[in-house]
Amino acid sequence: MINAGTLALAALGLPFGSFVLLAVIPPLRRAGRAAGALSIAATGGSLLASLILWRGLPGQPVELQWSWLPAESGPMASVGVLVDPLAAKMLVLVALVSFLVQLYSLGYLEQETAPALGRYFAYHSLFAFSMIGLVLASNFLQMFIFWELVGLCSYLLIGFWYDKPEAARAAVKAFWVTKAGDLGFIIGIVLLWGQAGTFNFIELFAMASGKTLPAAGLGLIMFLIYLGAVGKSAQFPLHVWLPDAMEGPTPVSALIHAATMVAAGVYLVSRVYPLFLLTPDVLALIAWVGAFTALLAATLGLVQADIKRVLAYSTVSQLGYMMAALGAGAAAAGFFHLLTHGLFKALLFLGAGAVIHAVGTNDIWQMGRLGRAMPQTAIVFLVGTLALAGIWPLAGFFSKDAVLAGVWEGGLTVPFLMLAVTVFLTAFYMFRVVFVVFFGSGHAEGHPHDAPLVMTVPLWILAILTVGAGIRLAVGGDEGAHSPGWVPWLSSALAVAGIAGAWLTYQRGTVSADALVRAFRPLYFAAVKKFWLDDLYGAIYRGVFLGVSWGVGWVDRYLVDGVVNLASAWTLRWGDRLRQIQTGRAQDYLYGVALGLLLVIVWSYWR
Amino acid sequence: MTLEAAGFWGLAPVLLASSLAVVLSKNLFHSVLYLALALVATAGVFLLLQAEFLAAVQVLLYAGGVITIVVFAIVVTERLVGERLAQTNRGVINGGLISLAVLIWIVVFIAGAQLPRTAPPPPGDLTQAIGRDLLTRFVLPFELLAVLFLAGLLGALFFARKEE
Amino acid sequence: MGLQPYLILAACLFAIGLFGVLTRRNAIGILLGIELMLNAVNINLVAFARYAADPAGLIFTLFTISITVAEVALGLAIVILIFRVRLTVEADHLDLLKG
Amino acid sequence: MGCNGIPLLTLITWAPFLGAVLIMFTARHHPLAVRLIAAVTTGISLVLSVVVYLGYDTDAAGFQCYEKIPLVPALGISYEVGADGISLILVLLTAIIIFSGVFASWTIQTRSQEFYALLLVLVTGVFGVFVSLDLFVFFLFYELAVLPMYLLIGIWGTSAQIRPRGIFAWAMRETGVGSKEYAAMKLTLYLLLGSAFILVGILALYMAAGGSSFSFLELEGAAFDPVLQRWVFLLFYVGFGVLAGIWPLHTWSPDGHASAPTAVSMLHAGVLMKLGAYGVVRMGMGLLPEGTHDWVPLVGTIATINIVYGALSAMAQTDLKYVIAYSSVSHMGIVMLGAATLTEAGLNGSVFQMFAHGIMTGLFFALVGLVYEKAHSREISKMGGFGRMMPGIATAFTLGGLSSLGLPATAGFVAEFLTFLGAWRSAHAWWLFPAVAGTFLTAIYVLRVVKQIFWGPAPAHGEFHDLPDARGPEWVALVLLMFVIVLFGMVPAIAIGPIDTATVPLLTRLGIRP
Repeated sequence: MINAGTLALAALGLPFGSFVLLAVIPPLRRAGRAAGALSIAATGGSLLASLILWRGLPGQPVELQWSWLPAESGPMASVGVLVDPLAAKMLVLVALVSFLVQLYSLGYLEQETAPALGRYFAYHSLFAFSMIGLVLASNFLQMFIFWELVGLCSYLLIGFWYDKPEAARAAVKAFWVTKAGDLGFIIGIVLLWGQAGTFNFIELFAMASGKTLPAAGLGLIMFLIYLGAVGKSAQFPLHVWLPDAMEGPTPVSALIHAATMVAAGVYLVSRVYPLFLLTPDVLALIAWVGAFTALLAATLGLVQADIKRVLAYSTVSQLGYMMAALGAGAAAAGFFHLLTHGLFKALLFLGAGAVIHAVGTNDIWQMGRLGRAMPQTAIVFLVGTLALAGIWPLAGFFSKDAVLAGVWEGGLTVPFLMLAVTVFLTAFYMFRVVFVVFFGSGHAEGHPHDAPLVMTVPLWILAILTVGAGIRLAVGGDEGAHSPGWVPWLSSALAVAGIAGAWLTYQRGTVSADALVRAFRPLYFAAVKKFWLDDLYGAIYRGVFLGVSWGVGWVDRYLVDGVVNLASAWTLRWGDRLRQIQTGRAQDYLYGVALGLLLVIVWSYWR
Repeated sequence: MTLEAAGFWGLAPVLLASSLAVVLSKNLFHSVLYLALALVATAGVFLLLQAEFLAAVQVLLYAGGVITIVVFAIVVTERLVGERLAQTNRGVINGGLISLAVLIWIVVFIAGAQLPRTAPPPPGDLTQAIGRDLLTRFVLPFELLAVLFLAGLLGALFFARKEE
Repeated sequence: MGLQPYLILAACLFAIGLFGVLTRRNAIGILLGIELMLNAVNINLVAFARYAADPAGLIFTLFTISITVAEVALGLAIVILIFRVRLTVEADHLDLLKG
Repeated sequence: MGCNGIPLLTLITWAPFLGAVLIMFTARHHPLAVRLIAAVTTGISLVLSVVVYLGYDTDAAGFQCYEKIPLVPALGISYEVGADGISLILVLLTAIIIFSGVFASWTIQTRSQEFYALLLVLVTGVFGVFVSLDLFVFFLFYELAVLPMYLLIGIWGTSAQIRPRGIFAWAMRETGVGSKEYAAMKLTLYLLLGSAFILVGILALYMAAGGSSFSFLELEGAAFDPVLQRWVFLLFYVGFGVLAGIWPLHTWSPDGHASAPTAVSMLHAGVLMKLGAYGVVRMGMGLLPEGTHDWVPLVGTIATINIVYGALSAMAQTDLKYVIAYSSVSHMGIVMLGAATLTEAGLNGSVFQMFAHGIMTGLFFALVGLVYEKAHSREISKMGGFGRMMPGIATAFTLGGLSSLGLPATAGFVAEFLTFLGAWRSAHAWWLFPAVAGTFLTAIYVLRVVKQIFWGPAPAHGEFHDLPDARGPEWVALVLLMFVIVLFGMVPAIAIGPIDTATVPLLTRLGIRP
């Protein structure tokens, strides 16, 4: 039996090795598919290591530490790995989805040139390393390091097609918005260090349970740390970057912007949950913001025509669920939803990718009747959609149920209602997509057909896992969330109602979509305008940042430096004038001598 | 009135008048002649002060040497320019005021100073004393003077040489 | 008879010389003014020597006279040289040092 | 000791000078020989710096590789050198930057012989400043490092277009703002003004200590009057601060760095500005504990202004070199802030930032030089889509930018994070917030520039097509600098270990228990 720490290090080290090789050996990188093979092999190794680790998890958390920032009195900060059940489960999810997505990418990006493909897989290796490092982080500082690195990968991969202005803009926007949240995160870490003197999770948890952690200001600190999660996990009001991030290649959206990186915020809150438990006010805020985000994003998802954007808003919405559960005190439920969502959302994105790959557009109105042309894709997509809608016995049903139950039991009635409405909306907008794309009356250009094997295999694996996990839960009972008996019935009813609504509207045409739009005109208009949040941020960016910087630049160039230039110009000018008294005539100088003599005499008298 | 006083009051007006003529005369040549007169008058003052040797030197070097050189210079320049050198003043009021101010301040200074009213008896033969001191106490400046003259000589040669 | 009249006489001579230097247009005229000023100095030196009964003043005068002669000779040489080059001895036109 | 009696520090310092002499006397009309001599002599310095760095005994700490040769015993002047943790890392920085600078300016055409000779003389001055333990010799080296700059910028520089506007427009026209002569003159005047302050400070300490020795080690032992300390610290702060680019005395830096040729910008922003910060830490804080306590509130507050103001100014620039130059102003704020916190973390962060910023700004200026050389433009808004044509340069630029905005796993993050920790633990906790805000502003302007220049489609007009990527010798510079950024970002302990042995005694002398 290999030791757990070694396995964790192997899971971490393999993608890193792959990245280093790809980074420093340009010929290997430029080989394209060979680079992909290396990266996939490394990630596969990680997956294997994490599976072994997960199955044979020791009872106690395993922690390995190395000094990273030395100081006079022992290391100020360390790096290391911390393996416990939470980390192990997340690790498996990350490694699994990374592996499948990389495999899928080989098919999806076959049109790319070899150097571009090599670059793509180098980024992917870096991402796998960073995300695994984030999951295994044993302290806040390390968490932050990998937190930023996954942000970097996200930036690089959104901007993978950097020629496209939209992609470039989206990449930068994603970086800025998440960075804004990270400001809170890093300030929170620094403040926490100021209070507790350590970054280490285990030490902090011990202090929290031993009540030795100074309570003063802890609320603020935890709020600041939560801000990091708001940015990364696309919570209101920093969710605006995620839909734009869909400019990246679809596998990237599946991996980073659905299954793993965006869930990092949820993981962060789960990871340091003992600390959040000390600050109930912050938890309540998390729940409210989460529920509101879920509802808001669901309404936005209703009006999108881009299949990836629908999925993106649905991701935001589901992240809201997870956060709401965490905030309501049901940490296990939130994390459970994270895991199941990671599976079926990756499935949905990869399915959408297969569709896009086949028809060459993102617009659902240019698709239709694809169910017949691409039966495999239609089936797996439907599985994912049902899971997302929360239909028994798929995985999503159980986790969503646990979240709703947790929020209800947390006594948060209003957030519960918001989430319940969201269940209906989720089913509605997802099936809107399903009906329009796979069964609708429109029809796509060309002759779409199912994707090649390298793409369908990952789809089937994810679909089987989604179904399998659900069935196992249905048979073996779920992980302890004992909800009031009526919650599953309510959520199922709402989901079915949503599906029925979508069927009536988009399949049968019984209810006119235009009539719905008219009925909810103000809401529709606001949703189309994304509730003016992007405009607001745009205005802040242009007005505040660019405006102030323009002002400061002006002040610097024309005032601060202006004073210097003024002094210099005056010196020149007065020097020029003073020059004039040098007439060059000896007699004038003699006048000076005589006057000087007189002055000396005068001075000698009055001294 | 002693002989000295009589000599002084006789020489002083001559000296001042001729000096004024030097600086005011329109004719440069006349100026030079007035300067010669002033220098001779100065030699007279030296005599009153019982410095016979210096009076002699004054007459020989100045009135003889300097005046000759200046006259030469004038003649040479006039030949070059081909006309008489006119000699005018400018800024008379400014110059006058400054000069007057300097004069007044010096006079006020002198008036306020404690000065001997009578001269001590002359200490023997002054000319002999000059000769002795020149080659004992002041031998170094004396030699330096020779160096200075040499430098002056070289300078004059440099100026006088033909343009290449 | 005291020292004062001699000094005042010298002061007057000095002022007159200064006036000449300040106001003359012709470089030779300026030189003449300088001669007058030096002469005034000589009178002072001799007078002090007489009243202090020290021959040092006389020797200084001797030096002054010698140096003056050399100076006049060189000064005039320069004047003539300038004249050759610029065809003028008007002091107003000699302003190469103008800033 | 790491030196085993071999005068390594002297060799490091004077090897470039020897190179300059060789270049002037043997390499006339042999451009390749000029470059090879420069590369070899700076390479010697680099190798020896690494040797000294690795050989430094962190247990013994203190000044090592000590050498002392009396020069003017009557006045107590001697050639006295030694290196502790702070000087070591800066010597290493200087060696790395000049070595890459030699390669980055490989293609220079005009009077390359004189250019390289001056560059090497200047570097001798920089090395000398970092290793001198005699204040008089320190000052001589300091001047040696400052003065060649005037010629290097005035002769080999480039002028920028700056429109005279605003209420002082006539003054800008009168002084010729934007021309390289203006930049060279401004830089020199500012720095000489600063060194006048420093000279007065040094002489004041020398006299107050009895006028018998200029040795740093002996002055360190002297107890100066608190009032004297207060004034001399101010002299040192202003004098060295000019070179460190403290607000509002920073305006020489954008103009100077923008006008200077590539290697000079690299060296100046990368190393010479650190000279100022080093002076404040070594001379000001090292010799004047009470003066330090009197003035740190001001030092730190001005540093926060530097950070935010520099970043905002950088955002407003349209000329690429000015962006980088203002980013230096902003980052030097982190250096000064870290020092002003008077905490172990902050001071370590400050010294680390000197190193980290030196490397990344060196990389930046090398890249800007390459871009300018190929595209003949520095106007950001005109460029676009260069990533397709010069992927290597784009990668390096992005890495430099990421380090600049404090991305973890680059050297910039370690420095900034340590400074944040120090700021929060200092007597003025609020310093943390402008410092963190500065990193966000940096993210905005850096990524904006990266996006504009390297991303997006190429401009429609065909001015920039088929621009080549970096070549041969240029890669040496880029790869070396990138490697150092990542290495020190991932394993900061290799730098923090030695630095800590110097900062902790410094803090102890200041009466602070780390």
